[in-house]
Amino acid sequence: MMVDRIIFEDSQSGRSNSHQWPKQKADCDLPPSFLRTTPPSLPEVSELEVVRHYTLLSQKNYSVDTQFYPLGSCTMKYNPRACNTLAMLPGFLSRHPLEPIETGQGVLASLYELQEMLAQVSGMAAVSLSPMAGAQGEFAGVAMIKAYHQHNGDVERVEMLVPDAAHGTNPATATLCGFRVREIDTDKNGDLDLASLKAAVGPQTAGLMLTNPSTLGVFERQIEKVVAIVHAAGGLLYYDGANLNAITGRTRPGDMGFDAIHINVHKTFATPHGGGGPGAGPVGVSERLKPFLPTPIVACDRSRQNKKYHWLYVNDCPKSIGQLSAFMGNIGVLLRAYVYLRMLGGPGMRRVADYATLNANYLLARLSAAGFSVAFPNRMASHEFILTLKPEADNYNVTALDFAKRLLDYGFYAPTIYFPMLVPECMLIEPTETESKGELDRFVDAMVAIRNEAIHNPRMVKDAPHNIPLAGVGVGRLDETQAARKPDLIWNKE
Amino acid sequence: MMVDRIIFEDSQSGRSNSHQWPKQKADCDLPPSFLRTTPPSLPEVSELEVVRHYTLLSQKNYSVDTQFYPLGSCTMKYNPRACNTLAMLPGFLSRHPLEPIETGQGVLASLYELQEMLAQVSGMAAVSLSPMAGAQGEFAGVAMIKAYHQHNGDVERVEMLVPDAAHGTNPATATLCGFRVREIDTDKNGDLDLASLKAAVGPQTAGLMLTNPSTLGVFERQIEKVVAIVHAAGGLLYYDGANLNAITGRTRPGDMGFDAIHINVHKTFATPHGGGGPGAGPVGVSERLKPFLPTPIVACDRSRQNKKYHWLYVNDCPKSIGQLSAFMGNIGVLLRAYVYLRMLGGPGMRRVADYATLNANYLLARLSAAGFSVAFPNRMASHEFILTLKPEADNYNVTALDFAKRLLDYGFYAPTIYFPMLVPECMLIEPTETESKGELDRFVDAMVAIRNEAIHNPRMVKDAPHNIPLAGVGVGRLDETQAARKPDLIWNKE
Amino acid sequence: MPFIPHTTQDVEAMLATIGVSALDDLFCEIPANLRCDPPKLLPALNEMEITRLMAQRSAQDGGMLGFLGAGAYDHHIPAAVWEITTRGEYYSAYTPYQAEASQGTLQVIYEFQSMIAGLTAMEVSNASLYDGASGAAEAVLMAVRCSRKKTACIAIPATVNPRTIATIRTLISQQGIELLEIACTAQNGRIDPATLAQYNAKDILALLIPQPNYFGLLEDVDLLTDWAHAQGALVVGIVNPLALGILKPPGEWGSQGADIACGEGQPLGIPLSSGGPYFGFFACKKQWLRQLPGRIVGRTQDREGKRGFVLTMQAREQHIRRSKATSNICTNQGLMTVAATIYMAIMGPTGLANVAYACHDNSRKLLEQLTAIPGVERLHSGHYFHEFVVKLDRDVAKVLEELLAVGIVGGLALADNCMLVCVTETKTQADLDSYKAALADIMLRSDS
Amino acid sequence: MPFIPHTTQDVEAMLATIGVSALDDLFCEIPANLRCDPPKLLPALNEMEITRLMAQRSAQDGGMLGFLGAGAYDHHIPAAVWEITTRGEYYSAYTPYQAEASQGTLQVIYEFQSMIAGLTAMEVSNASLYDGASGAAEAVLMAVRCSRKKTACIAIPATVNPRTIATIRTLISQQGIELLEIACTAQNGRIDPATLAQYNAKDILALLIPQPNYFGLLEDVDLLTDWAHAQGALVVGIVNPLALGILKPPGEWGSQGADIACGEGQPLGIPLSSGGPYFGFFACKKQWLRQLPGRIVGRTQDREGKRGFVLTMQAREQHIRRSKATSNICTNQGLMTVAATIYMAIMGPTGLANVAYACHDNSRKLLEQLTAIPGVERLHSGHYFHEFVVKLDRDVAKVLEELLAVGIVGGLALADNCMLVCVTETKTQADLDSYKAALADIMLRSDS
Ligand SMILES: Cc1ncc(COP(=O)(O)O)c(C=O)c1O
Ligand SMILES: Cc1ncc(COP(=O)(O)O)c(C=O)c1O
Repeated sequence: MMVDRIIFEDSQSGRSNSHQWPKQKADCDLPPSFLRTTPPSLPEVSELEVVRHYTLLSQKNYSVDTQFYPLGSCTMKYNPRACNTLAMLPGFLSRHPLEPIETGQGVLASLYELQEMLAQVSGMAAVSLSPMAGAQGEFAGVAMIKAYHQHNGDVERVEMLVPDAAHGTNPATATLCGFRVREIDTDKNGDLDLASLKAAVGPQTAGLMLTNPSTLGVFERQIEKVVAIVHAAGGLLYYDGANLNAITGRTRPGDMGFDAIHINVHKTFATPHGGGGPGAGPVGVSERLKPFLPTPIVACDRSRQNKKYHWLYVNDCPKSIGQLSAFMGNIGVLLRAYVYLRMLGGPGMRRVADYATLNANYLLARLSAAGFSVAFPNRMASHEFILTLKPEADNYNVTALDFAKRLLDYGFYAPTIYFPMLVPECMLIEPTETESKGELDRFVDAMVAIRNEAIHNPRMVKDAPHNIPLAGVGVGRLDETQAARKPDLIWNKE
Repeated sequence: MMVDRIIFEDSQSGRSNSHQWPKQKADCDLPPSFLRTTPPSLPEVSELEVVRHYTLLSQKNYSVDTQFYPLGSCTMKYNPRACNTLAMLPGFLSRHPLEPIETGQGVLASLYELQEMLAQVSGMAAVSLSPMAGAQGEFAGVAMIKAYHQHNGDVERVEMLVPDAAHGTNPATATLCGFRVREIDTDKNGDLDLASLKAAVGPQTAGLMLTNPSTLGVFERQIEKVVAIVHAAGGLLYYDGANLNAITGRTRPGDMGFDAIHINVHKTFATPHGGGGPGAGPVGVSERLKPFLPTPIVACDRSRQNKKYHWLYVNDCPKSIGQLSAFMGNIGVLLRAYVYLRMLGGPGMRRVADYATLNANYLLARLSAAGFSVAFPNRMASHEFILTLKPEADNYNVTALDFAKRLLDYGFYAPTIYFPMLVPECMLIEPTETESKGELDRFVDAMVAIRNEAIHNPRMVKDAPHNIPLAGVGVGRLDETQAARKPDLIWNKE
Repeated sequence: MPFIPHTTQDVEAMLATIGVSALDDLFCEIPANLRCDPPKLLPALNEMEITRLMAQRSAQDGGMLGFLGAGAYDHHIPAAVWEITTRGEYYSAYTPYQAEASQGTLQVIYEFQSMIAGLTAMEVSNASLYDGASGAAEAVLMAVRCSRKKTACIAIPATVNPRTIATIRTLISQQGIELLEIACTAQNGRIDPATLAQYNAKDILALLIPQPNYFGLLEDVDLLTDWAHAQGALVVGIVNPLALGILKPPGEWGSQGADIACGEGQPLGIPLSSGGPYFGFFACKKQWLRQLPGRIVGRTQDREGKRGFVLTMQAREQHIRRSKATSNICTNQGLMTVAATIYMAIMGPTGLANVAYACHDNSRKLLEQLTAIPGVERLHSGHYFHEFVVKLDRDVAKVLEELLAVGIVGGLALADNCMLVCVTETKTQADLDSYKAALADIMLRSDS
Repeated sequence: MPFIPHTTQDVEAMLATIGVSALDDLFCEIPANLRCDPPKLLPALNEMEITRLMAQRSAQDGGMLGFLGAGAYDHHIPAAVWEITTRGEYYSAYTPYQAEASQGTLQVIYEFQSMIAGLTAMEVSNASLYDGASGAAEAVLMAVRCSRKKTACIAIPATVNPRTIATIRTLISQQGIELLEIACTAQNGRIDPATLAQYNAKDILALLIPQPNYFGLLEDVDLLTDWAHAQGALVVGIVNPLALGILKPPGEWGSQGADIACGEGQPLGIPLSSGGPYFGFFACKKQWLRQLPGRIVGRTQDREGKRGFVLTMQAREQHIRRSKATSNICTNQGLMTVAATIYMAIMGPTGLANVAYACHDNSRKLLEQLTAIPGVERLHSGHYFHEFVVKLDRDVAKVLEELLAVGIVGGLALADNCMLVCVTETKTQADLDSYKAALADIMLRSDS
């Protein structure tokens, strides 16, 4: 009876929100050759229709603000509302990026302090905030490693080592930086296979990209050996900071011996994911990579009475790998991270790791006790852990995907599935520190209930979702194959 | 499987959002006799739990921002988002009501201009913004009428005339002001019964409360005669401005001869209803009632170079009926109305009435053509109109209430039902000017579909709602009788 | 067109369906001589223009270091409160008449009622009244309805906020209810129990008790409550809800507790906003339930037994009972109660107590600092919450003006060169120091 | 605890379930010598304190009358845009991997893609890249993937924003792609078609065409496009999306249209924010679909045939294709595209055109006013959109400093005492007059 419309379907020629338009009737002196002959295909809808449409659409999302969202590797924690409110204060929003520093001392002070605090938390010598997400942070880090080798005339180092369990951005970044990717195996306990590593390193090794705890949800216990092996071979170590939420205030990548690190502030530092972005991916480096940091960087002139903050650009950092965006990255996101970090302080940073780890291990213990198979049963979980639903798949023909879809019916977003691909029918579960024991218990109940369904009423699970408790017209399981085979990517009047 | 919890059910002793608390550990010197011995029963929940709970709850409302809301008499039009954003600017929010006028020239200027503009739109000599809703505006108006008579020594005027179709606040207000209420009949075309009026007026008549167009959705055609009769009897005329949306820029209560009027800014001037309030109910008066206006009122000192705005308090207006609240009413709401009015201007005011009336008459014509019975078929609708579903009730045993509940399933809020009580099985429908023809057409389709259901599958209608497209656990028709018989008004641990 | 979605074609099609030829025709029933031109208002601005204008006006306003209280209080409001409260689904909904499509608002109000009941230790609460002052007037009218007494004599202490008294006067004066002032000396600042006996003869119907009172002082609520009840009078507590984080709640005053508790809800997460919108909260003993003014939400169930919420006890209200309703109120302050509910949920019992303690603590510190200045002394003795009165040895209005010149709103001028000063948890030690320094400077510079 | 819901009892019960006795035990696998103390950071602030700090810092910043452009533009943003965009359901959701519970974000992106396609007259679009500059770098990399040429020579006019060029350099330099600068004289400010022939020999793989270019001037896009296609090169249009309200869209340039269109999305409803977050939009001809970087949303259906949306063509992306992906991008600028979609929906085709006209109109007015001042003259001739370059007869840095002192950010200093000035629809005639008056005053006072 009801249809959720596409905004273009509400469009009607000649409708106008003229109160949003400039008043002037401008005559245009531009020759027709520069001008478009037909107006762009945009919808013509009233402001109310816009508000209603996009408000209703928002209600068709699960989100941290509305549901438990245990998406492994993504650290879907609470995004404090104050961070949003304060980052959107008018003085911050209205300033043009090229304005003189005199009109930006407020924002610059905040960014400078953020740089310093992130260096502290990660144990690195210096930080640049400019990368706009984790993957761009990776790019910056790997490009710095390349620049370092080149600077040393070490041009034969053309290979980047990446564990097989690594996040896809790691190998993709290595390629983007012109490296050949070489995969390193994982052993059966989830640690890096040292034999495989030793076999791989050599004079061609530029470095190793690693996240620790790894994407398998366990801490790399031999990290010191790993670092020693790569360093001995002349390679550098890159730390993928996506999993920092597991260790803040407990251990530091810098102390482990990493040379470069990116930090996903949209994970550990509670900035929102926004349905896909924006995030920010500050990079931290050890002393030897400092000259190569991407610009701009905030500096503080302490010589004066009052501190004065200013930018360092490429001219100030001649060895820099350069700038990564037109201006200075995702400042509004960084401001949110700054507010968050200021509210937590040092002890708060440790609490993050402590309670994230507590929640993960508790959930693991309960699910394991409930009979689910744990990928690395002999390991302490980090901030996340992996179940394998292979027994369920084998016995009841109900897959991790089916479980995931059915969880949606129960009002939970699904954990990450089929990543890392190493573990069959895997579910990577990350509760984060901001969820309560009560919520975790309800999740366990749902998992148990679904397994019971899988046994007694498998269609219920295989055909899920049935009735996601969201507003509007609910959809059942969507056909992704058709979407890819016959791409319908933009609206066309039918 | 899912339950929507009450916030207290998530509470757990010892949980804290300490980042929201002052840091100081205060020792308290107050003697125990002044202090509470047990902490107040408030929930102990995390900030995320609060955000999630109240975000989810919000999704369980229909609202103008999400649904067509044709609630008669309530003028559920689009509340422009700019009004909210601008009324919540920090300078406005942070100012204490008792601060000197020097720190409030911005807000005072806006309120002064609003007073002037509302006087213009209504055709009254002066306006006070202080009443906090329509009913309090009524109180102010009726109290002024009483004060006027008393001032004239006319103390025998103890009766207030109110049409039988009037909104409940009218007779309730008359009582609150110490008047006896006398009802006046409506004739079969929806006009006031002049015979009944003539029979009722006399030396005991303090005045008549009227809304025009009336709550029956039609314009009182004999308004001039009505005014003349009451005035001739020595009574004054009060205009209930709840229906002003029908006539702005087309005709003015002041020109009709009314002595006092309230204006529901939360109707005609697009301020939000907030799920029940706050609104604001400015009162306008003719010259003779001016001295009695409630305080405070904004005045402008034009003698200086720059205009300077200040408050007039009771001391400045010795005949005033006094103040209606501790400070100055719902200023934040009035600021929203100001922004709205400034965006419309005079021509925009007329457009409001024009398109509100167009929408109502169009919807009336379509529903009538579709076979629904119109209460006053020979009349032009104002901004609203009445259907009677008596034929449907008689023929299919499906009531206006059933239709209303079933409309919810179709994604529409229901029109006002059973008011005015004059018309059996009535539905008072007010589309407002901000809805599109497409939305009205869809509403007609739904009404027709429901009547078909009433014919072929009456249970579907009588048992509605079945599946309101809202988030979370949907409820079916709620038992209001039980609620009133065994009141459960506050949460108790079970 | 601003906020109107109609295209020219729409208008033509719609007029044709109606069977008229022009918009003008829709107004044919309005007598010709009453028709008017569009009003001449200030010129219409587009959103860009009004945004700029309001930004300028807002920048003009506020921004002071403020020590004003007197019924409205500056508290920290968590960002989450208004980010959620202004969501369209709360903001743009109506009074929840269609319960099934309004469970959001209804459940929030149910929770609000529960929290207010918890805070005041009363049995039932309504869904809000306009503000604290008009709510107190409703309490008076309700007391009259509840009492079996024939008189209509309401005792109101001189320590009640004068703005509340003025509002009560306006709202009840139409009905011949008498307000009997319970005097107190300026020196004392609180009701002196010793003076109560003189009112025994007055056949008082209800006694209003402010806690804290207008001067910030704590009344002896137990004694006053018991005295009133001994007279057969009802007790109406007018309380600061934030102070109830630590103060004895009205439901526990004396041996039986107050009958009605009401007050200004603004301290619970509502911005100062030059005076509104705020909200009045209102609670009472269950026995008076049917005399409550305003809306009430109750819990019930649907046919399948699922829990749900509805407006209830509507037979008290104007839309049903009309001229016999308990009040004429219709629109209340709904959205403010959403904010207050979120505020209370975030703060919790301990948070609220901490805020109250901090307010009290800060005001003690400031009082000590200010009275260390020659020419400044405290007027009263006795315990206070977060407001106090100091007396200056010179023109208080002039001193306040000079403070304003350095960005400080020092307090509210009272008679006899006194001023009422309030300190909340928002003030830091540095703020207190600035105030002290500025005042000391002024007192030093100017003649007494 | 801040943002942690655990009570002491919870912790005990949970540790017991896990089978350890203390939180410390959870970190037993970390080698002892690597464990650290909590970092020493600035002291923790509560929300009240950080709110005050950030309010102060915000009050310090911005607030100028600004005439800066150069890649970021000050436009009116309807209030509805950010009130809706920051709703928790958009704000706090992840990339919509579970499509059925993410239809909100997915449908918005589908509509976004449709609008970008409409604006650029291209056939497909993605779900955003980080910003305009990094998006241009992705366009270069994509062109290399699309082209059958063996060379990797990309022609980039000197009229492209130098910040874009620098970013492209950073991002592509790792792969040995050569950037060939198409020169232009300072005088000219646009690519001179007459000079193109000299590049015929270079076997160019792609030509980047900025419209408007860095100096605000309009390039002869038809001729450039046709020339590039004649060389067998691909054409990448780098366009201002707001200007496309009136300017010829890349899809219609020359006889075949550009192959890829990209640009900075900020003008579409994104606040200036000192530089970010913004977003890069990206569109291309359908034939290159499989080489697109970034996420793409497609329409599909569920088993009952109900319409729905999913992430699609994921075989291009890093999480599937890993080292062979079209890009390493994962997190993009999703929320910014929500804002841009709402912005475009509110403005509509006519609104966007009106904004573009007003920008152009205002810049013409200001240029006229400024060049009436002795010592100020326009550097270029030729048509421009909403930016232009003026040359001063004295030190431009000093002049800009003096303008700043009166609250005006006059423009961006370029070489040779030139400055790049931008005017958008946000400036009133009074603003233009203030600028003119201030500049005239400075030029009069100071020596050339
Ligand atoms: C382990 C890991 N590494 C890298 C990334 C990439 O970060 P981003 O999405 O911010 O580019 C992610 C994000 O999903 C991740 O989980
Ligand atoms: C006709 C009429 N009169 C008066 C009122 C009372 O106005 P308020 O709710 O603002 O007190 C209303 C509101 O519902 C109404 O519709």
